[in-house]
Order: sequence, then C-alpha cells, then structure tokens
Amino acid sequence: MTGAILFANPANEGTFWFPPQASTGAEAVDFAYNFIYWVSVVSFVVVVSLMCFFALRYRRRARGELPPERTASHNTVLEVGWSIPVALTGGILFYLGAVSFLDSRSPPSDAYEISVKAMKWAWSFTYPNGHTSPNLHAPSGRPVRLVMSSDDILHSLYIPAFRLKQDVVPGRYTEVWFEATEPGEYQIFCTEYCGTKHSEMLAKAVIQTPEAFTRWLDEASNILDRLPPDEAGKQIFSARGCVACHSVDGRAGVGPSLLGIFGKTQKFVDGTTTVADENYIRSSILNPASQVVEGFNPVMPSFQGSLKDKEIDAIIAYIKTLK
Amino acid sequence: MTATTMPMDTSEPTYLTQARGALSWLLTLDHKRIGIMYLVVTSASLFLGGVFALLVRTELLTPGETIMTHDTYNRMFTLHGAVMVFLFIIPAIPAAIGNFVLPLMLGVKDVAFPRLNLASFYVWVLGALVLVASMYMSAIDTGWTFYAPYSTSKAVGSATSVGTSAMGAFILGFSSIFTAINFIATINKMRPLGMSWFKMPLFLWALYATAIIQVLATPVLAITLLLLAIERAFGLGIFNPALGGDPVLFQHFFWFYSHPAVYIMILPAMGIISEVVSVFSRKHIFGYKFIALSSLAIAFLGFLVWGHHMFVSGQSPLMSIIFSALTFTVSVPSAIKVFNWLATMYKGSIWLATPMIYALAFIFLFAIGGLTGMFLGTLNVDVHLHDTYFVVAHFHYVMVGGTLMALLSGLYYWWPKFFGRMYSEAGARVGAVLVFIGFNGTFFPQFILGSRGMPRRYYAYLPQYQGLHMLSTVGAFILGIGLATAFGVLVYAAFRGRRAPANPWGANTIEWQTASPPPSYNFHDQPEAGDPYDFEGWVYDAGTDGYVKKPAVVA
Amino acid sequence: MTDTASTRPSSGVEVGTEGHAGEHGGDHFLGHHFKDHAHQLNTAKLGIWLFLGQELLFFGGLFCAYAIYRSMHPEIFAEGHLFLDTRLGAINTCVLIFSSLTAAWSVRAAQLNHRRALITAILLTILCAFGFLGIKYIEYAHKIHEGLVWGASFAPSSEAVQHATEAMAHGASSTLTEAHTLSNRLHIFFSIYFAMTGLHGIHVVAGIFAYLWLLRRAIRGDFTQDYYGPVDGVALYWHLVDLIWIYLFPLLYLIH
Amino acid sequence: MHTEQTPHQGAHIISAKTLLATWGALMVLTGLTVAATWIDLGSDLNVVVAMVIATIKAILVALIFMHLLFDQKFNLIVFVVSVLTVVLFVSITFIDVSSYQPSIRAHESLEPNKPFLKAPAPDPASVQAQPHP
Repeated sequence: MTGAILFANPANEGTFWFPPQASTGAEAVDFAYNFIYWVSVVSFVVVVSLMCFFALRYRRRARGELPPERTASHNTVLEVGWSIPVALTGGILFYLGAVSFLDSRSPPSDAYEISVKAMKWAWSFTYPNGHTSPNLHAPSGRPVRLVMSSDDILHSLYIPAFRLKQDVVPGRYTEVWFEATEPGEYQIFCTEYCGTKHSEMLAKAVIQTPEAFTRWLDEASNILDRLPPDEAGKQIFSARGCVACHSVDGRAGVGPSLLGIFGKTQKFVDGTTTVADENYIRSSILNPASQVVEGFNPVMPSFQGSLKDKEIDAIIAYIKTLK
Repeated sequence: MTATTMPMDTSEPTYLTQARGALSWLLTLDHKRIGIMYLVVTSASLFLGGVFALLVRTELLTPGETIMTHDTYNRMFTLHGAVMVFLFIIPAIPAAIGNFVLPLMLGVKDVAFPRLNLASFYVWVLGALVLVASMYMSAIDTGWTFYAPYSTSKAVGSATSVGTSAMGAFILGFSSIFTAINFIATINKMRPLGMSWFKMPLFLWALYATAIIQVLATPVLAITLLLLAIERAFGLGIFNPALGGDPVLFQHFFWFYSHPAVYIMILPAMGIISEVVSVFSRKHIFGYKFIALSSLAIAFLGFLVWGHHMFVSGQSPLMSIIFSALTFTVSVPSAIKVFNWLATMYKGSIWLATPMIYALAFIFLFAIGGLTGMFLGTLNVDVHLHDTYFVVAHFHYVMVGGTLMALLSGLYYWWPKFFGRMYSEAGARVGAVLVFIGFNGTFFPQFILGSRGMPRRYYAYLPQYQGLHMLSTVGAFILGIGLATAFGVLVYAAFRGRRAPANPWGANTIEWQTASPPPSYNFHDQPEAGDPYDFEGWVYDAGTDGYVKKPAVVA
Repeated sequence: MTDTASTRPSSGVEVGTEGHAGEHGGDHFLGHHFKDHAHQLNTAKLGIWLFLGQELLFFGGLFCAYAIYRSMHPEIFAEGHLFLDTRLGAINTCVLIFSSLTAAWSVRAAQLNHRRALITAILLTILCAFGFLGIKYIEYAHKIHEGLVWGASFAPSSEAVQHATEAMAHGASSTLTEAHTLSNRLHIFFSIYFAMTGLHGIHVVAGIFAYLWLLRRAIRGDFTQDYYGPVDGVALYWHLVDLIWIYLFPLLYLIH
Repeated sequence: MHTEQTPHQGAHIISAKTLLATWGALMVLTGLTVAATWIDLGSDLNVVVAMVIATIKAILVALIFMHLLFDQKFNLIVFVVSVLTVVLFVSITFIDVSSYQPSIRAHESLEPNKPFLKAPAPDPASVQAQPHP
C-alpha cells in the first residue's frame, strides 16, 4: 500500500521508470535504456551473488585460519577473457547511443521552426509568423525544430516525455528537434541551474493536431486586434513571462509588484525618484537597468526589439488597471 | 628481525606520546601526526557537509517551501557540494589515510618533503577557511560547479564573492598538488631495497596514480578559478558572452580537472579495497599486475573523457561522440578490479570483520554506481538523464557508496595502527548496517526520480515526485545516524578501546611490522619488503589476539 | 637506510622527527630520512620537476584560451599586437635569457664550490629579474594610460588608435587594410595579454623572492658541492619562467 | 632508481663553454624570430615559423640549462608527460570550440548587434574603436 503511494508514477504517466513516450525519438532512448538496464541487472546479480556466496561459503571458522588450499594468484587468460565482454558491451552501448543521438541532432529539412528564448526565469517561444507564447505549442506528427538562445545565462530545455534536452547558451544558437506523436500537454523543465527561481522555470509543451495548432496560432496571433488593450496586455504580460518576477497582488518577488504602481512615486537605488507614468513603464521595459527600484537587483532583461510598440501600449493599459 | 619481532614495549613513547602540547602537533613534521590532523579536519568537513545535506533533504520533504526559501536552498546545496567535494572527498583518503600509511608501507621514516607536507596542511586550512567563510557570509548560490556566466554575473548571491570562494578552492588545489608531489617523490625515490614497482602494495599504486592526476589536472582548475575570479573582479571577458567570451569554454576548463577529480576520489578507495579484500580473505590478491596497471589506466583514461559531462551543453556532436566512445573504455579497468576482488575471495578464508563488511558494501554500491555510469555514457540516454536526479544518484553511488565506504573500511582497518586501540566490532557492525540501509534508502529512489524526469538543483518540484523524495529524505536521516554511529565507535575506540596488537589482521604489508601505534621514527630496524600479499609467514597469537611472524626454521 | 638505524638512540630521547636533521654525523642539511646527499638531491629535483609539471598545466589553460581566440578571431591579434612595443618585448627576452644563463651559472658555481661566483651569479639573476619587471612596468603603465586594458575596462585613447591605424597603413600587417576599423572584440586580446604576462610577472616576482633567499644562504655559506639542492631547484624554476616567456614573446608581440 | 651516484662522482657539471654557447644560440634564435616577422610568409606560416623557433629555444633551455640531457631520465619523463597533457587539453578543447563556431557566428549576424562594451570616451577619433555597424 505504502509502496504504491511512494512509487506510483501518477496521472497515467508512463511506466515505473519513465514518463510517457510522446515523441518519435523516445522509443530509441527507451530501448537503449532498457537494454542497459537488463545488462546491468544481470551483471549486478552475478557480481553480488558471487560475492555473497564466497563470503558465506569460504567464511573463516577459526581466527588465524589460512585458506585450505593455495589457488592461483593470477591467470592472464581469464583476466583478459573477462575484459572482452565488458569492452564489447561498451561498444554496443556506444553504437546504440550514438546513432540515435546523431539523429536527434540532425533535424529534417522540412521541420517546422520555432525559436526559443530563455531568460531568468521564463521561456518564450516564437513562431514563424512572429507570435510569441510562454508555452510551447506544436503540431503532432510533424518534425519541429527549436532554435534556441538565451538572454542572460545558461538554461536548458528539457521535455521528459520527448526524451529531449539541450542547453540554451547566451551568445549563440543551439538547436534540437522532435516529432511529437500524441496530442497532449507535456511538462517542460529548465535543467541547467540558473539561480533563484530555477525550479519554477517551467512551461508546457502543448501538442495539438496540425489543424488545431494552425487554428490556435491564428487566433493567438491577433489578440491585439481581437481584444481591448488591457485584456491583450494581460495576456502578453503572462505570455512573455513577466509574471515570473512581477506579481500583481502586492507581494514583492524578484522584481517589484505592479499592483497600484501606476501614478505612484518610484524610488531608485541611486537615490533618484520619479512618478510611474507611461514613459517610465516603457523605459523600464526597454531599458530596465537604467532605473533599478530600491531594494531590487538589476536582473531584468531588456525587451528592446522583442516587444512591439503596440504590445507595450497594451501592457501599459493593463498595468493601469492594476489598482 | 627474526628473533625479536615487535616487542609490545608499552613504555616506549609512540608518535602520540613523543611530545605533548598543542604546538607539538601544530608544528609537527611527522607524517603520522599530519595525517591525523587531516583526518580531524576532513571529518569535520564531512560533518559540516552532512548537515547541509540533511537541510537540503529536509527542504525536499514537501514540494513547496518546507523549512527555507529559494535562495537559502540554493546556498545550501552549493555549500553541501563544495564542502563535500573540495574539503572532504578529494583530500580524505590521500591526505589523511595516505599521509599516515604511505611511509609506513614503504618502511621509511617520513615522506620525502616533511616541511612541504606540513605546508600543504596549512594551505588546506587556509583554503578551507576562505572557501567556507566566503561562501557562507556572502551566500554563494552557483552550485559547486561555478558555471559561467551565472557565476560571473553580478546578480549572483548578495555580494561579489564568487571570486573569493573561487580563490578558496584555488588555494585548496595547491594543498592537493603539494601532497601529490610528496607522494610521487616518496614512492619513486624511497622504496626500500627489495620493493620493486611490482612488489608495492596496491594502495600505493592507487595513491601513485591519484597523485599523477592531482599534479596534472589540479593546476587547470587553479587557472580556471583564477580566471573566474579575475573575470568577476575586473570583467576579463574570456568566459562571458556579454563581452564576446565563450561560456562553454569554461565547462571544458572546469571538467578537464573535475572529471579526473572523480578518479582522485575513487582510485585511493579502490586501493584500500584491494588491501582489505586480500587481507580479510587471507589470500594473495588475484591478478596483482592487472589491478596495479588498471589504476594507471584509469588515471590515463580519466584525462580523455571529460566531455561526457557536456553532451547537451552545446558541445559539438562530433566531440560528444568521441567522448562517449572513450568513456566506455574506462569500464574495462574498473571491471577488472571488481572481478579480481571477487577472484581473490574465491576459496579464501573470509573474515567478516568491519573493514571487510565495508569492502563488500563498497563492491555492492560501486557495482551500482559503475553500471549506472553506462546509462550516462550512452549518448541518447544521457540526453534524457543529464542534470536529473539520476545523475545525482549515480555520482553519490560512486562517491559516497564508493569513496566513503572505502574510507570507513580503511579507517577501521588502520585504526589499530593509528591509535593502538581496537574498536568495538558489534558497535561498528551496527553502524555499517545503518549506513548501508540509509545510503540505499537515500539514493536508490533518486534513480527512479531522475528517470521519470525530476531535474536536479530544484527547490520546488511537481507533487508527483513527492513519495520518492520523502523516502529519500528518510534514508538520509538513517544514513546520518549510521555515520554518526560509525564515527562514534571509532572515536570511542581511540580513547577507550582495548589495546591493539601490532598486527591484528595478519597482513603482510610493512606498516604492520611496527608497533601499534608506531614510534615517531616508525621502525626499530629497517623492515624487509617481501610479497605484500603473502600471508603464510604470520601465525595467530591468542595471547595478544594478533598475528606474529612465524618463527624462522632454526637450522 | 640500514646505516642510520644503528646510530639512532633507541631511548627516544631525541626529539624524533620534530628535530629534522642532525642524524648524519652533524650534517645539518641532510634530512634524517635520506641515505645521503645524492639521494636527497635527486629526490628534491624530482619534486621540483613535478612542481614544474603542474606549472606547465597551470599556464596551459591560458595557452588554450590563446589558441582558441587567436584561431577564431585572428583579426584581434593582428590588430592588438600593433599596440604593443616589439622593441621592449625583444629587450625583455634578451634580459630573461641572460638571467637564465646566470641562473645556470649559479648551479655550476655551487657544484664547484665557487662561493664568490655563486653570489655574483645570483646577484646578476636578481638584477635581470628587476630589469625585466622594470621594462614590464613601463609597458603596463603605458597601456593603462592609453586605456588599453582588459575586457570590460577597455577604452583606448584616440592617440593609441591613431598610432595603430598608422601602423596598419604602413602595411605592417597583411591581414589589415587601410579602411579597417578595429574589431569589437579587441578587448579580448588585452584580456589575454594581461592574463598571460601578468601571471608570468607574478612568477618573476616569486622568483625574486626565491633568489633573495638563496642569496642570504649563499652569503652565509650554506651551499657546498655536497649540498646545493636549493640553488638547483630555484634555477630550474627560473628556467621555466624563461621558457614560458620564450613562447609569450612571439605569441603576443610578433604577429604578422 | 637506486643506483644514482653521489654528486662528486656523478652530478653533471656543465662546462662554461657549453653554457655560453647555449646562451649565444638562444640570442641568435631570438634575433631570427624577430627577423622572421619582417618576411611575409602568410599569417599561418609565420606562426609556424615563430613556434618552431620558440620550440628549439625551449628545447635548448630544457636540455642544457635545466640539465635534462644529463639528468635522471625520470625527470625528462615528467616534463614530457606534462607537455603532452597540455597538448591534449588544448587540442581537444580547440577541436570542439572550432566546430561550434558557426552557431556563434549565426547568432552574431542574426541578433541585433549589441556592442560588447560601453561606448569609450566621446572623442571623434575613437569612434573607430566602436564595433562595426
């Protein structure tokens, strides 16, 4: 009973060892894993049972007892002999791993390209039409190529269900690809330690059928036209990961809370003050390091070039509503 | 040598009673006293690192906040890692046990450079103080790996002392290098007549291989940390992409040392196991040359596989494939050692005293640690497992299951020689069983966690992982109690134990030919070096509960 | 070792290993755990060589960084070296090579029991080391004055840029043309320059201290043809410092 | 390993002539390496020439000034092994870093070109030190 509670892998998620298998590449990984697993179990059982057997069978009965007979102190044939299967196993594992690894690093040319930005502590995914979302949306049954870069420090994109992981490095691109097999929602983690809220740098991979995905992208891309500015601003605010640091309920996070901030006087680390108006908010988004609010660190990345003017207007409209 | 074998002359001063007072310890040039001082400080580091570990495990009892905040947690695991790696595992066996035992095993009076030996101890102390003080006071939260550019960005922690911590580790590196230089010079130049390379005890082979790694790899860590400190203080820009530098280059620098460092941790451990398995099976070690040369092979191959820490770092696929292939070559010498230990036990006369129990625990746990290494060496599987709890479990199986078990085995084995006292076998066994259960309880669930996708260095986690985390936390406390018992038994024995005979185990390495504890100058007469694993010259003497040299056949 | 066993007092009256010398018939400089001076010298030399081995790896990290940035961004090296003064670099190379000669000479003098020659050689070596540092100081002061410093602090003055542009125009470098503007990575050249020469300079300073210590002992008359290990050891270290400069000079100053 | 002779019998004393000749050779080679930069051999070949000369100088220093030619062989082994380890470290790292350079160059060309450093002194002449537009 307790075993079931402790060891259960809930939400029908996969087997005892694994999360569900939701990409075309996952099968090869699991195959290699299971292969090594059984090789290990067999080797382990052999070694440990021999060890226990010897320890009991040849137990010393009286202090000072010497072994009853002298056995050989070396046997070159035997010693070379038992190294061979070890080396062979190593060779097989290397081959299994390398083939599937190379495959996972060589995206098909027709892959759908999504660009990924990582920052402390949020993800953003930009689609070919320029739309950006905080969760990864992708069609099933089609290769998807992620071209990734970081705004600040190292992060790592990890989707356990796809058996996929790649560090995101500032100053360069890294890429990885997958082809999801089943529509559904899958967990995304950051697995390269990145400071305070590393463990909350989460996102979802939302896999939809190609039709549903296209529909979603069309609808999501035109929120500025579809919704009133403050509503659109609210969505952009969460979509671009602002919520990771700025609460809207008054609690200070990594950055100041935005509740009731509009029109209030802000005090900065250099001692100066200003009233939070439209211009202040705009400059805080585009050039956050220039005016750092007292009590906080200059950790916010600049959104220069990544947020359009209209989007910033919408965010300002949203912040005005936070009373 | 024949007629007057080791009189138990208790009136003769030992290295412990030769001189008294704190200064006689602090200024000593005696390798044995320096070894004991290292033992004290590394054990204190183990305790400190263990406390941080328990705090980390307690926090992970529940998915959200349990006892501390994000930032505190990040500092705790950084402190745990840095203290355990730099202050405990790397110096524990070579600097503490090695310092004490190496000259005795060679039958010499001291290591080649006694002053350098003492200097390395104080360099260690200085480095430890700088590291712990700076990390604690300015709250470093980079993890022990100090990855750039997080470590070079000014937002880290609350102050700017990543540089100071890096300098602490930098200083510690020199302690390690000095000890290694001493060991190589001593083994090369001071072996007694009759002890050719292939008549050296295997522990010395292991220390020799370790010392080679220490001399050749540690300076690269030193320059890495120096560059990091300068980067941090003056904005050098070599690793920082914001200045046109390359953060992946930092990882190459770092792992060029830190992978071989794994072998600095495990090789001396394997050396101890080779000694213990043979002595407690009372049988010549099987395949001496293969074990000896496999130490050198591991040391050599250790320099060729660092890139397997970087399969998903942005390293080129070409190098990842080369590093993966090279990684599997390490399995051969490692497997040779395990098979040879088993063959040594075959048809032996096995005495399950505490050192042997720890040695068997070592083989059990190292087998798991080694086999799970195959998962991580395999490229595609590593992509899934990298930076998850699977890796955490794997390296704890190797380092704690390996090095710590061997350290305990070695401590129990040589304790009678260190202090001239026997430990309580019953108490020691209770400790060993608790350690074994606690260890597996802590770390086995982490394999499952990792394989299911739980990333490491997470303060908060998804509720689905809670059951296994709880199990792991409970295990950690059992492990803590077990270690406290194991060390408690030893400390009690050092002061109150029964007097130990010169050779309680019937071993034939030279350190057992002098009194327990040895006199300051180690040996009355220049001991003879024979085959270290020929036990037939020793017979059990019920009077002292030890072994004495078989009287020579009188012509 | 057997010969010493018989002379050891068995009562333990002696301070044991605390008193480190004094067991070899009053030979103050022979460690009690060595057979004879040759044994001690050979062991000490191995120790020094191991230390030099780790020094090579220590500098190896910087050579690695150098190799990578030089290969990936040859332009910053071609530009950067124009800001350095090859003449001063060459003079310093000669100074260091000469000091290596005097260091080697000091070993010879000690081996031959020539105390006066030994002292002279040590003095000359120290003098050269100071000379080297003096020239290095001139170079550093000049660079810092012109804002030609490492990484984030890099901000060259207009004169320095002017000077380098003229050098380019003179066709001093085949990879640069007149229309060339300076690379935005140029600061990395100076990061590497200061890291390499700075670390080397620290080694020179350490060498000076080691030689001052030797000087004191040489004047006191510690060294004889039997016991000259420290002279040999410090000389070996000094040669390594020279050896590293032998690479630094062409790598930093002589770029075509 | 145990047959070394005592210094009076065995320690090699290098003759004054050898020392001076070595020094002379080092000075000549230094002149040569400076002279080599006056000739344009193409930037790759120039590096090779400079390194070959430096290595000859290093070998001279190691073998003669540092006594390796006459010393115990093990010291030579220590030195050579250290050099080989440096070569191993530099070359493997070098191979990897050069093979991922394209991903850095792509980033440079696609991302908005951020200057690495803050603008230098507001002097018109120093504008050249600014990054490429």
